[in-house]
Amino acid sequence: MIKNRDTRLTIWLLLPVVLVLAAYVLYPSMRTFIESLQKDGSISLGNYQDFFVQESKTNLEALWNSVYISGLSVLVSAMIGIPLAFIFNRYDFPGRSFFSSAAILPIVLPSLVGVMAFLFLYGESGLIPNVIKDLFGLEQVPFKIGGLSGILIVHAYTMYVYFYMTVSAAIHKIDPSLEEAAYNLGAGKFKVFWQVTFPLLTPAIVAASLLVFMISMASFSAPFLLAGGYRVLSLQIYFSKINGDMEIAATQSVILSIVSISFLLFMRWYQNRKDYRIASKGIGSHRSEVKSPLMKWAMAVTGIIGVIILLLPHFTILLLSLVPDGTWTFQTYPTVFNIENYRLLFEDPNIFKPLRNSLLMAVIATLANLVFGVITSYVLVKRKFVGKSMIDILVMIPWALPATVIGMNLIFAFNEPSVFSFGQILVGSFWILPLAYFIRHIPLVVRSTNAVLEQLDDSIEEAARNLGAKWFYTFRKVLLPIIMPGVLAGTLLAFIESVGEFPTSVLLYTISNRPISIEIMNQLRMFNMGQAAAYGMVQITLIVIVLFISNRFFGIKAEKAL
Amino acid sequence: NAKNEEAGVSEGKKGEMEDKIVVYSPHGKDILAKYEKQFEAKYGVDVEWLDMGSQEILDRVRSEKNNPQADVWWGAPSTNFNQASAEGLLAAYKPTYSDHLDEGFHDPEWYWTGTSQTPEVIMYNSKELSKEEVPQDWNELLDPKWKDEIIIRYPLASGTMRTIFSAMIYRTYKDTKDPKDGYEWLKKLDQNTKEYSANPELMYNKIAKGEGSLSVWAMPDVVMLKENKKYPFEFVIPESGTPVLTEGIAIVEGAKHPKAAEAFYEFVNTKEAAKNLAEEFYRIPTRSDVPDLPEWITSTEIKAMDIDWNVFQEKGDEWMKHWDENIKSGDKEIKE
Amino acid sequence: MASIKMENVQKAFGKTIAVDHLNLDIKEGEFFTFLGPSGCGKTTTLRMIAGFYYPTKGIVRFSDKDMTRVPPEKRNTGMVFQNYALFPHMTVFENVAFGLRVRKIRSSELKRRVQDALQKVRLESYRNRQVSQLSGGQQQRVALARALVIEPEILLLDEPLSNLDAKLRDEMRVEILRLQRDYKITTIYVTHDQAEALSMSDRIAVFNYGICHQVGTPAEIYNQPANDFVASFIGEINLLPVQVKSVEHENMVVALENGEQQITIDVPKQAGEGDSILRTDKDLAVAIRPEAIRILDVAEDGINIFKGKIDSVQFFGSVVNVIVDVQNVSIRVDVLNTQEVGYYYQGKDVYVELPPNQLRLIPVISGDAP
Amino acid sequence: MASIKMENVQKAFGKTIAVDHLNLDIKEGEFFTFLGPSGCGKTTTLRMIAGFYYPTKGIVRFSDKDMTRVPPEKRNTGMVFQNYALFPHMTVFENVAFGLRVRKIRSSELKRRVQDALQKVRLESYRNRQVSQLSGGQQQRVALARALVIEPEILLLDEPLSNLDAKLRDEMRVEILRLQRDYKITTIYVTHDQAEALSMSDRIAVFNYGICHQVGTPAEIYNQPANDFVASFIGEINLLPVQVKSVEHENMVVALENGEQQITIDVPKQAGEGDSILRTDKDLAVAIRPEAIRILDVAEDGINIFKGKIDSVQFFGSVVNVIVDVQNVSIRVDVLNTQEVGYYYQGKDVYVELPPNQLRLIPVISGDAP
Ligand SMILES: Nc1ncnc2c1ncn2[C@@H]1O[C@H](COP(=O)(O)OP(=O)(O)OP(=O)(O)O)[C@@H](O)[C@H]1O
Ligand SMILES: Nc1ncnc2c1ncn2[C@@H]1O[C@H](COP(=O)(O)OP(=O)(O)OP(=O)(O)O)[C@@H](O)[C@H]1O
Ligand SMILES: [Mg+2]
Ligand SMILES: [Mg+2]
Repeated sequence: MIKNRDTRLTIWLLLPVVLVLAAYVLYPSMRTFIESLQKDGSISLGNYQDFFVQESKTNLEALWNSVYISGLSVLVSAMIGIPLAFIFNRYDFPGRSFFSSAAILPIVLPSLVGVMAFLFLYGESGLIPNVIKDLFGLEQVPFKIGGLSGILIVHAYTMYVYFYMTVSAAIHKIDPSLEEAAYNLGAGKFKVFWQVTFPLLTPAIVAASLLVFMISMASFSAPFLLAGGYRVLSLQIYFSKINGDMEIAATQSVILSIVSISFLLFMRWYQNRKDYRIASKGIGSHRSEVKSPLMKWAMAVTGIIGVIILLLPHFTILLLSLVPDGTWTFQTYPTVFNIENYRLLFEDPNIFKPLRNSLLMAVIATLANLVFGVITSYVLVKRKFVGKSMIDILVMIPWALPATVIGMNLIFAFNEPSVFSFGQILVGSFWILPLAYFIRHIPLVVRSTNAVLEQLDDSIEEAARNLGAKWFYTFRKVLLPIIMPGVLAGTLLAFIESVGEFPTSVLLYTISNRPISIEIMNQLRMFNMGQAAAYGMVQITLIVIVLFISNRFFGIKAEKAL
Repeated sequence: NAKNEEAGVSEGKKGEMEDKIVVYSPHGKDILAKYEKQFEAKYGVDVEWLDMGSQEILDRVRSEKNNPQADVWWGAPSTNFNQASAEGLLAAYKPTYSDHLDEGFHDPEWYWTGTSQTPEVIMYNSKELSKEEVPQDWNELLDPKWKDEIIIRYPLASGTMRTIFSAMIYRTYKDTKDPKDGYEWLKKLDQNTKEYSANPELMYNKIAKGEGSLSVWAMPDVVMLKENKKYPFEFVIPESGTPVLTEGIAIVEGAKHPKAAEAFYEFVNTKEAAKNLAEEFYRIPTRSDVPDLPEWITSTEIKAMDIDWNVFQEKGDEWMKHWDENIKSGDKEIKE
Repeated sequence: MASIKMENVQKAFGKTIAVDHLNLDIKEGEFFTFLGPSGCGKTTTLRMIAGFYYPTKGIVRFSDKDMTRVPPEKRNTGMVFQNYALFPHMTVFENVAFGLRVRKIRSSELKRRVQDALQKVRLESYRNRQVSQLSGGQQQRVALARALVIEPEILLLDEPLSNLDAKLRDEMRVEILRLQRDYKITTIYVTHDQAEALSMSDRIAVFNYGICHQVGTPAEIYNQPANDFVASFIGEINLLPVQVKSVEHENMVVALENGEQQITIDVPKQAGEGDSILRTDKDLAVAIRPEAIRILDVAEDGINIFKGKIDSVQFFGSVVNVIVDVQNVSIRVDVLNTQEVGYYYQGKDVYVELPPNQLRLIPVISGDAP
Repeated sequence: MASIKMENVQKAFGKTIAVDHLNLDIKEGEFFTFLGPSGCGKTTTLRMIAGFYYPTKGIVRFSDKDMTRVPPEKRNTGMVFQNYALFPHMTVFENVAFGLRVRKIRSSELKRRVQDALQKVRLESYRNRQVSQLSGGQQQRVALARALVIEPEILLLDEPLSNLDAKLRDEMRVEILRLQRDYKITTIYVTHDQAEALSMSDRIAVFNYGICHQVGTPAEIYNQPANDFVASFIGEINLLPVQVKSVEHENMVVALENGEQQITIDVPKQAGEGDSILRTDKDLAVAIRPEAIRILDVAEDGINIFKGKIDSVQFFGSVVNVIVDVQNVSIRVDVLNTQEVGYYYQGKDVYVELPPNQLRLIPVISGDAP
């Protein structure tokens, strides 16, 4: 007999959460794991043995490279994201609020064209190196990206945003009197930063590092396009699969997942080792006084230059989309500009189908994320039950697994009927992609909801119940309206990422649900760089419109999501 | 009489045909859209297609085995089809034009038939190199003077490149039954190679802009780039002979629209279609009865390498794996 | 209006027992206060009454109905939270109307009642403000109105004033009392501020470490503390550990632990009370309020007059606090800040008189705390 | 140790002027308190001394050295923040050692000094705890030790006790005073609690709306408030608006505004003070502390004795607060809680005596607030 109503309610709420996680996170992962144990028709650890003792050590090399790149990506992203967060949150200068929103623009860059844009920008025959070469009359291009450096730069560009967002949020939460106390004790700026501010940001930095590490481990487009020969685990998985070695692909996936999850656990342990809770008792925080006007303008100029650099890839895509195919082949700079690509694009009667598909699937997935995220987060934050940390880890797993692996998991799990798919074969159907998007963005929405819920005082809920409101009424009329802005920020981010999603899409799309990113890839495959770019521009515009509307009319800021 | 034959087929089956057909093909939007329109006009059957790389198609057909989405798989090297039929992914179908296909252009059990041939060639940037300088045969590529001039598409994901590399090994393997010499050859090529590009587009770009000046690639693509996209590319057909890939078409096992699939199968390889493909899309037909082929086909003299494709299929993965794990210098891209 | 009865209630959180052996009987319409230091179980008890916690053992009754396991939304109590817990996304009006909306009150009546409640707390003109635009005191009044408008049978207030400054507290205290009297609701008030408790309550329960030490009117609690904890928690008090020397009919004589002074105490009139305290196995102490002690410039005749030296004089506004050292025993004496205050200065020799009728012998339990 | 001088200091935030026309002269080793209601500019002033704000106008001097624009880390002041601002990622020891580390003190000496400071605040045994594992009072002592260990010339305390409960406050107050005396540091203490200010300070500055109304010793501020704001902010006081009737050599007669009672006031001995107040254009009021008023059961002979009726009796522990209605003027009287208290009950007819020497005529400025 269940002791009381509250426990019963917790169980009712927990039930769907556990079911969904078990069906769409745990079960597919287990299927992959089981697959990895198959060798020559029998169950064994042979595949793992092969992985490690293989003569040529390619797998180990790939594993090492993945970890190495991910580590470096964390470092580089942190070095960009943290200072930017400081500049935009600590100092007031003209245009600050615009720049701080612009700083999240890298997330609207479509993945494939985005990487191509980088090559056109910074590659050996890219615009920037050649402009510099021609301006200064150099013999050689001064620099170029490719291989490792290319991957790193692309990672840094797209992933610093995570540092930027988490650290910005943390900076806001730091009680300024802590820094003042340090000044008062005689510490200079430098000391105060390194000994007080920076350590206090640890939880935020840990969270961002975790994210960036896991995303880099899983990163696909960048190594795929930039380093054909540089071995990383996510590509190995892809190639093993392409080669038809499903068991090996599964083994590699499991190992990659283990590395990511270990890192996740390590980071949690590290963060819990010390106490960073700021024991502030609600003293109004105040901004430090603004210093010299010179500083102010220096900041503004840095900000402007930063934003220009951030926007260069977007401009490059725009540029590419305006250059008709076949007019920028051997030429260093493009010479012909027109809207031919757009004309070709819009002549196609099917042009809007991928757009519609992407939007529709993103909306479905994001709605599911919203509902699931709010319930899960509520249960995790506000309810007590055994096995909470298990649920917590399950929620994080979709981030710890590379998108490719998630795609594979889904294939293994749902290319035959199962109870979780209501007896349907999902692979090859429309629903598989929304499902994949949903799974991939579970952690994002749950995390951002957790953040608001944790700040919400329990007594608000109690007050409502004391006034006679039942739980559901309270939830609907009190909790939801209060947390909605924060929740929607996370949801918006999930939506944006769903619209441009590539790595799982490429494994799972079908005719009926072909999304934008696949359309772009196919244009690329047919060497229609210009049309691919034009399509990319369409995608960027779409996302920017969504961002603008949600910011302008609903006051939701995606940059506040983490 | 071929025309009548075909008309007969179409008329005879029209009534029972399903109203939809799904085609997987790497041929790209231009070709697919064109044939979609023609086929729809003729039969009133809705054509849906997905274009993706041939290797990816194989992969996908495999993962959809329990719930096939595709009816027709149009376009892929015969090795891919052999692999697929070995895994039971294809359905056998003997087309009406079977008489006009030479021996090597179809599966003995008719799991696939050839639609076009693709000779592999040495491709170069005609702005950087003159016709005289360019290596005339495979072995000349190993000359140290081409160091860092060669840019190659990363072979693992590319049927074309797999074929070329396998052929290089096969040249000695067929006699010695030992891939060692071939591996040696590839190692030398690797030393001259500047970069392995992730996708063809990148390779074209780099060669066009002169980051490198040489590559090996499929002839129809080179011609197409040169003619349609105005790239400064030319090609040389290696003197000692070159592997000629057969691209084919097949019906997927368990297809949901088998009748329409058969109609489409026939439709894209009629004489007219083959001629059109040759003229517009630079594909060399497999049918021996296509008249009035364009000049670039008739005038080019291709010396086909004699290849046992079964060996390729059997050994190919192993060779490529060896190349990937032991020959390719891992630090190639990190060097810069 | 309802009476509240708690019968042998216990509440444990895992191993910590937050409240134990609690028996309370709160009358209809009473203003009842829980007083005690931080962590003593006041909030826990209040929350058991509100229904946010269920007791581990024991029974909670409202007007003799067993409410032990009734969920909070069915108890019809009105609660004002320490941090007010106003709904930040609603206006003042909506906040107050919430409880009525839940009860599906007709719109016209709802308006009338909200209006009425806002008027009672003097916030009519703020009805359309967002709650974040109100000052602390105003927010508190909204919280009060919100709790009162549903006409609860029981009003629960959890340290509602602890966030306010002294001036505002005074005002709010008056306000709360006025409203409680107006609505005549059984009210439980939680506080750790003894002045607040003494000035507002009909009766007070003093808690420590989950145990209720004494229940009584303010004057009882203040003048007849049950033990040294209650004595020292409520107001300043001089506690002198003693040993009983002799017991006579009307008074007894005790000796300070330094053995030098002997103090005479009137035995309380209630029969037997003096005895029961002698039968306890606890240590004993003599308690006397600082304001009950007289300071004399010169020795006078009488009992319990001791010679001492002024150790320090502290000025607290209306009261001046003089610490007199009587042979190494510090005795605190409060005198009103009138003209004579200037006469007391550090080092001055004085005599203190401890009137026997103001002295009480009480058990010492401080060592017993868990 | 240093003296502090603020010369005509003003601080504006945009358009709000938080502090204006401030002149202060704080002596070496003094315990100086800023007292005032919320938002009156206390913190702002303190922060200008600490160097976190620069004054808009005026000069801040430490021992005659102009410090107006010196950055905070070069001022050698020790500050205890209202919320303590302990570094959550450091242990108690590291928190206290921080200031010494910054000063590059040798490790052995650093250890000794931290040890010493922790001993002074009685926290030696807690040195390796994380600060989040300490109670509020302990945290405050860490904050104190951290500020003291650097041997600052000036100690700044911004409402350090406002988060603690009454009991703990009392203890901490004693602690702070003891430490201040030990270290003999010029100390500025910010509070809005008047009892705290009166009991601890050598001198007090009373603020309101950015203006310093009075500077003086606790007794001066309490007994001779400069105006009605100071009078009513510090302790309870009866303020009766009056009009001056006649002025004689040693006393004057004023009339209450209801015109019925006439009150006689002793004129302060300081020459001229009585005059200056008559020359002000402000309204005037008579002020008398509740504890200075005597309640008489029967009419006695004497001046300023009025008949009234007891309106309410409130019990505050050591003090009982009796409101007497004298012809619609409420007069508050405080009496000590001794045996006689039972004599006062609501409705009883009594007489109140306002001793002329305890009455003060002060200007009324309440209407002037911005
Ligand atoms: N949910 C809980 N889980 C575990 N222990 C709890 C819980 N709530 C309270 N306690 C413990 O029970 C004891 C009593 O807590 P309670 O909140 O009732 O104290 P309080 O008297 O209200 O104190 P305060 O004046 O600080 O609010 C404390 O020791 C506290 O740590
Ligand atoms: N950084 C600031 N920007 C704008 N106005 C400010 C700032 N700091 C203080 N003020 C204003 O200056 C006035 C004085 O503030 P201050 O913090 O000094 O008050 P306080 O006396 O310390 O009050 P409290 O007791 O509430 O802490 C207030 O009206 C406040 O709103
Ligand atoms: Mg409490
Ligand atoms: Mg302040």
